[in-house]
Amino acid sequence: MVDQTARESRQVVARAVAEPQAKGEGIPLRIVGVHKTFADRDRRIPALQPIDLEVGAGEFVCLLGPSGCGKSTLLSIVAGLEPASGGSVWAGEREVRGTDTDRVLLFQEAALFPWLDVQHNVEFGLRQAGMPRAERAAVARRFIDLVHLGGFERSYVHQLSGGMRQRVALARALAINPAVLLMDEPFGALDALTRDRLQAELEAIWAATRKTILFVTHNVREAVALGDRVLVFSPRPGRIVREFRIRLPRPRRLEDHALVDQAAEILAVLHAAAEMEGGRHGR
Amino acid sequence: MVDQTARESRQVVARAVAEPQAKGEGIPLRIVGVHKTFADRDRRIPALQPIDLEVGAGEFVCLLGPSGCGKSTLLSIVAGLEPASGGSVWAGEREVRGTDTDRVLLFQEAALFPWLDVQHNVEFGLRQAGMPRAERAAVARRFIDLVHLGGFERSYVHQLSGGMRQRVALARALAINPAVLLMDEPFGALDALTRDRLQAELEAIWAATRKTILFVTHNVREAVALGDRVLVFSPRPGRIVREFRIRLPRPRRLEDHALVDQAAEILAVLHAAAEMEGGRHGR
Amino acid sequence: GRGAPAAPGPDGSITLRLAFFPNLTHAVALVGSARGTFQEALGPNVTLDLKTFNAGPALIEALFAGEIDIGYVGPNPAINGYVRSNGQALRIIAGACSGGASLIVRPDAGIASPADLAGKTFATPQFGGTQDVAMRHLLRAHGLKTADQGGTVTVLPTQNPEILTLFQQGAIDGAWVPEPWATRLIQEAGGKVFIDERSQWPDGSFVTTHVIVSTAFLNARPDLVEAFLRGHVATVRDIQEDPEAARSLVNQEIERLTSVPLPSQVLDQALTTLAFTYDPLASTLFVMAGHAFELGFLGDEQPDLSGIYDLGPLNAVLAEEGLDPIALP
Amino acid sequence: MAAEILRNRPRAAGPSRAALLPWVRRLGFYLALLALWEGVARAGFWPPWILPGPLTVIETLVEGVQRGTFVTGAVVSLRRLAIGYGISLALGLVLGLLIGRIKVLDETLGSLVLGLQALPSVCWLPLAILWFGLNERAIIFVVVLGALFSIILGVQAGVKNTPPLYLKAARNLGARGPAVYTQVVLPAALPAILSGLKQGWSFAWRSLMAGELLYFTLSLGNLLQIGRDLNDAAQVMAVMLLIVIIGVCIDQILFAPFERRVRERWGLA
Amino acid sequence: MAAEILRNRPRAAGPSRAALLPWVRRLGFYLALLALWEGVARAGFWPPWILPGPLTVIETLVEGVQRGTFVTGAVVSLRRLAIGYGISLALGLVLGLLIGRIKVLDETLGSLVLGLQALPSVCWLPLAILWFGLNERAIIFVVVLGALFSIILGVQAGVKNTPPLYLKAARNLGARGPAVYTQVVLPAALPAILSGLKQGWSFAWRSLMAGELLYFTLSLGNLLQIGRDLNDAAQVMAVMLLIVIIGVCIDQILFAPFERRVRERWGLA
Ligand SMILES: Nc1ncnc2c1ncn2[C@@H]1O[C@H](COP(=O)(O)OP(=O)(O)OP(=O)(O)O)[C@@H](O)[C@H]1O
Ligand SMILES: Nc1ncnc2c1ncn2[C@@H]1O[C@H](COP(=O)(O)OP(=O)(O)OP(=O)(O)O)[C@@H](O)[C@H]1O
Ligand SMILES: [Mg+2]
Ligand SMILES: [Mg+2]
Repeated sequence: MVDQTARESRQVVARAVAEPQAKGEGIPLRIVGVHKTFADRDRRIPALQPIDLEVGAGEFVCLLGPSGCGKSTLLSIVAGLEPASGGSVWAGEREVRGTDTDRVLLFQEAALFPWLDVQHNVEFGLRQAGMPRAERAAVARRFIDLVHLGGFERSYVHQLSGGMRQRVALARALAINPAVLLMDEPFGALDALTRDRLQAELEAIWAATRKTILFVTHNVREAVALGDRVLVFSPRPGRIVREFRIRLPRPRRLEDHALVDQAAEILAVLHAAAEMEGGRHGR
Repeated sequence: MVDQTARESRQVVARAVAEPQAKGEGIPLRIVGVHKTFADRDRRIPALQPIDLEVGAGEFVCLLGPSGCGKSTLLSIVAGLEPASGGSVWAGEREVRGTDTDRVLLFQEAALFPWLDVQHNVEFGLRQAGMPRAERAAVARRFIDLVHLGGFERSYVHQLSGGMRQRVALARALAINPAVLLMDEPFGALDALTRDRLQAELEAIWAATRKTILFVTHNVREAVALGDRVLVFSPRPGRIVREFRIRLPRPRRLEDHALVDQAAEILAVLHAAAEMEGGRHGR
Repeated sequence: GRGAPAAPGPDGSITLRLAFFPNLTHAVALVGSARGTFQEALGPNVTLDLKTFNAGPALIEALFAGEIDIGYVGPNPAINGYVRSNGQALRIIAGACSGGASLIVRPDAGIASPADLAGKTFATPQFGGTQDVAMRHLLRAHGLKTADQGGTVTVLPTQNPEILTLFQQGAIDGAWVPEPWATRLIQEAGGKVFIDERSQWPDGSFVTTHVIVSTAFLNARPDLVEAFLRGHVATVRDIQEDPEAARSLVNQEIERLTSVPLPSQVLDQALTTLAFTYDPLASTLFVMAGHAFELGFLGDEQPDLSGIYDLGPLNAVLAEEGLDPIALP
Repeated sequence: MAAEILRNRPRAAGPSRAALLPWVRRLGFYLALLALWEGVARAGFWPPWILPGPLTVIETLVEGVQRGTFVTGAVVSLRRLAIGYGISLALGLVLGLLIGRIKVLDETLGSLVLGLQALPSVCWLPLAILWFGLNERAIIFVVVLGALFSIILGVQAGVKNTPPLYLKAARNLGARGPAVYTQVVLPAALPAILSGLKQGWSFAWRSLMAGELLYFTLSLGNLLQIGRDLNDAAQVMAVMLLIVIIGVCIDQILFAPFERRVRERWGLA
Repeated sequence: MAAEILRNRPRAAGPSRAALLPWVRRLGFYLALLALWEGVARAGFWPPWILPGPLTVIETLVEGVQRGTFVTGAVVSLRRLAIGYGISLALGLVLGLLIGRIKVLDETLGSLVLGLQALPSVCWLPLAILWFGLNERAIIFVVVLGALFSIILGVQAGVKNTPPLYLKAARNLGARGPAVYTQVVLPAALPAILSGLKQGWSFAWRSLMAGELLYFTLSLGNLLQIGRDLNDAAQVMAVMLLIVIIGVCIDQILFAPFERRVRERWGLA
């Protein structure tokens, strides 16, 4: 059934990414000694220990880690939205000094604009890029269809369910077709079926455009199903404790035994890391 | 490992619910022909088809359904936060006409108060109930520890990660010890380990107090692991298409073959329902 | 053309900006402009631009800013304008009105003689204004002290409309006010005249309104100033000759400008206390300034007002008309 | 899926009963207020020349309207108000945005705003004459200075209170330069800004009443002043009534529907 | 876990360099403004009696302070302002909350607010005398009526713009009656309300200046009026300067830190 879904959706994708897209093709990411400590009036909260990471152009890397370990923080830093406390991030040839539409972050909390309806939320990035009105309306519609929200173009954010908001955010980020997608639990609020379908769409888009993708999830099997590599983080302050290269052939099926076993192994590492760190800090 | 975690956490729970708690024990829920249509200036969006549902006192019922099918809407109606377009809800002997602390909704979007720190967010409900300052501080601390957020009592909402916010909301709802817990994807933003632990805590609390729980989730195995019954909703406008009584013995293990099989069966129904409805509406 | 008189236009035309208030004591300005006497005197090349104001300080302000050439104004603002600008901004060139201020008391306040003023409360329209000074001078002359000096009499500078309300309410025992307020206190609040200010001055005349000119304009176009004064003197004489015609014209103008006419009984009564004259009554101005200074209103040094008058143009006009010239004291 | 979103909800022909109800309540309220006022006035605690009843006041108002003075005055005043408010709006939005977003401006200019806003409008009269002379522009200048700081304050506060998430999202999606202001900061702050605009509107009115005393022309400010000068309570109150009526109308016509629409979009209703 | 949240961040002894920088900028800005003013004044476009330079004005201010009149006047005025503003604050918060939350009140009372707020303060003078006579209370009444509607408007807007989710959450957690207002509506609207309070503060000042003309006592309003009556530009500007200085100080001492704290908590900074 999943396969069927995947096939179906690949057609939608084919339409969605049909135009020739010079940009949108992946670029390599290099993260060198990036660490982060939040400071307020009277305390310092270390969120990330120094992270070193190289992501190849067109690579799909999944991040796993306990709640509050700094995954979102890392994505924000790579997106150029949050300054690191130290270290540097390189996207392609250039050092990251701020945001750029070649790197787009899909926020954990949808972050839709409440003053715009679904259609205009999705169009927002296209409008910034200077795309003509008619064209961006068409592109937006394609991506709204892609996330199964046809018919809700005129709805405002407060009229959508949690999962629908997440899908609008997904459409908004995909529409601008960036070289690097930084996705923070993009499917967290979706039911299994929609999730499967959108995973398939994402894989198809990725296969077609070879984007570089950093993908945060709490679903270990999702990570294994999608990623070329899976990185496991320690509890806060996060650091990369293990790295798994997933060599399973694509398309992957969530029910595959090899995939389930791989997921189980990673889960064990995740648990072990958490226990260890928990112990270290006296829990 | 899960068992070990569950055992550990049961101790925390034992402390958390040690006080004699006259209230907090489950009451039955009766939902009779509840339906909902949202109307704005120029359209009507049917969100729920008439729902009939009886939930026994102390029963743990999980709701599964596609994104946007009306699960949150139903919970809101049961909580008394949103009026139904028709039908009635009965909690215990009384008809639901508004909110009451015997029914507490755990919102899909945390809904923490940004002007209060974690400690005071968790204390909020207790304060409304007139609990003395010292006592409520103690209760709040217990529940903050329960969700593994010790040390973050003085943090404000914007200083927390997505998963941490969800856990604060959980602590806040559990602290007031209601008879009915209406939980809307409470563990959606949590990593596997934390999720396992909190599932165990929740089961322990439920076992100790026999609360009535309505639990929305997109994780089919979670539903099977926790529920006495699992209800499957059709796509919007939602109706209950199938009902599964889960007779697996407790404590249940997510890796149990019986559980996995049961989950697979439910998933299939979920997919079938979605496909069918999708077809019906011309998708 | 700010800060300087308007320059002549290409066709040699020039604008004279004349300011006054739409009220009784400015009757000369109202009549002179309404009848066209001013325009006639100035000739066809001069456009007369009329500006109406509510209060003297605002008029002086506009004159300072170079927006006014000639204005009708009371003695206090004129003195202030002169002193503030170190004698540079303006000159008084003629008189316009005399009289028209009284101390009105409530009949039940038991005020029969100046000694009865002790322990009472009186209102005046403006702290340090003409009536305020007169009130305080009166008290001082009778050995009474105000509350702020440790005495028993309260002098309460308040705005005219409030004075009427307070008087009606019985919250004050009396008020030293100009016309038409004095008349309204009598007619609408049952007050009676305790002192008509005319009684305080020799000949019963004291300056209420006079004509000022901005020094810059006077220096630039003395001819126009003289021409204007020709119209002014003619208007004063018209009013003196036919007060009845002037009376209705004045009220008509007030109604035209403010949309509300004065009630005729107020008008009639008020006019009996006023006199219109081109004599600036210079000596009374100096006496007033002296009183104000004694009461501490004009600063630490006695201001030098010796140059405030320039009666050259007026006397030239009077000579033309065969009238007696006016000398400064 | 789209098919179910029914767009054929029957629209009542003409305003529905439910939509009329607020107006009925409002009318009742205003009538009750007038009755109360008439009652107090008739009770005779105060003589009628001090506290005229609403009938007298309305009569004066009607008379004034018939004679045309109130109409002319209102038209003149509203014209000045519209121009002055329009200018403050444009300036205030720009300055408010800049001060709200640029730290150095906030620390310097921004720190002055509350001080300047406290100055009564009469303070600006001398400057107005100096810079513009005795004319419309001077009065409008006073109106602008009366409302400007208030609008700046409102916009600035709205901008500062905007959740930073929206800005991050916008930057992330490629918004740069002026687009950030017009397409994100402004609409995000709009609900809050609207209240600042209403405050500015009131300041504009009050400043206009002061500014119109600069010199004498037929206008509401001068009608009010004449009423005061003549101690004509009925005229004063008639002008007050007119101002209140205009205020209520502007609120109902201009601000309220706009606010309602914004709130509906945001789901704040 | 808690152990890592280090609380021992070294606190600089005394204000740090970074904390001083805004003050340096501010000082520089004000000095530049004064220099500009002095430059314009000296350039001689206008005679000094209409546009005195800052040196003259400051001299007047210092003299006034030395003679004590400015100090006494400021104290008297600030006292009235504090009382009047305090009363409007209390009333405005309550009324604003109620109007913001209760539909019927909004439709009736609420619809009047913008109309009443537009009325200049002088309109209230007759009523003030009628009700209170010539005394402090009358002046304070004028201040209250000047600021009240503005505060109501601010609070009401803040309340209406509060995301309904917070209210739902509060009701859901058992908040009832006044607790909903004091513990949820008010704090949730606080960032927006603060800007309304600042607007109210300015209205209070301006109304005070009008109210103090009710009768003569030594006060800033009368010092300003005397300055105007005497065409003493230096005195007028000295009083204006004093008002601006007080305004800036109040903003920096009262409002700014409060706002900063609120924004910090909410993560708006
Ligand atoms: N603005 C902030 N101020 C202070 N601390 C912060 C701030 N933002 C994040 N943190 C802290 O940094 C840590 C990492 O947060 P982050 O959001 O990156 O976690 P995460 O890995 O994304 O967690 P989750 O899976 O729950 O989303 C958390 O412990 C949080 O408390
Ligand atoms: N305030 C509203 N106005 C209009 N439509 C609404 C409103 N709230 C919800 N809806 C619609 O009702 C439907 C059901 O929403 P609901 O939030 O109950 O879905 P859900 O089952 O919880 O979905 P999810 O799993 O994505 O959270 C959605 O299609 C949504 O568009
Ligand atoms: Mg996160
Ligand atoms: Mg939901």
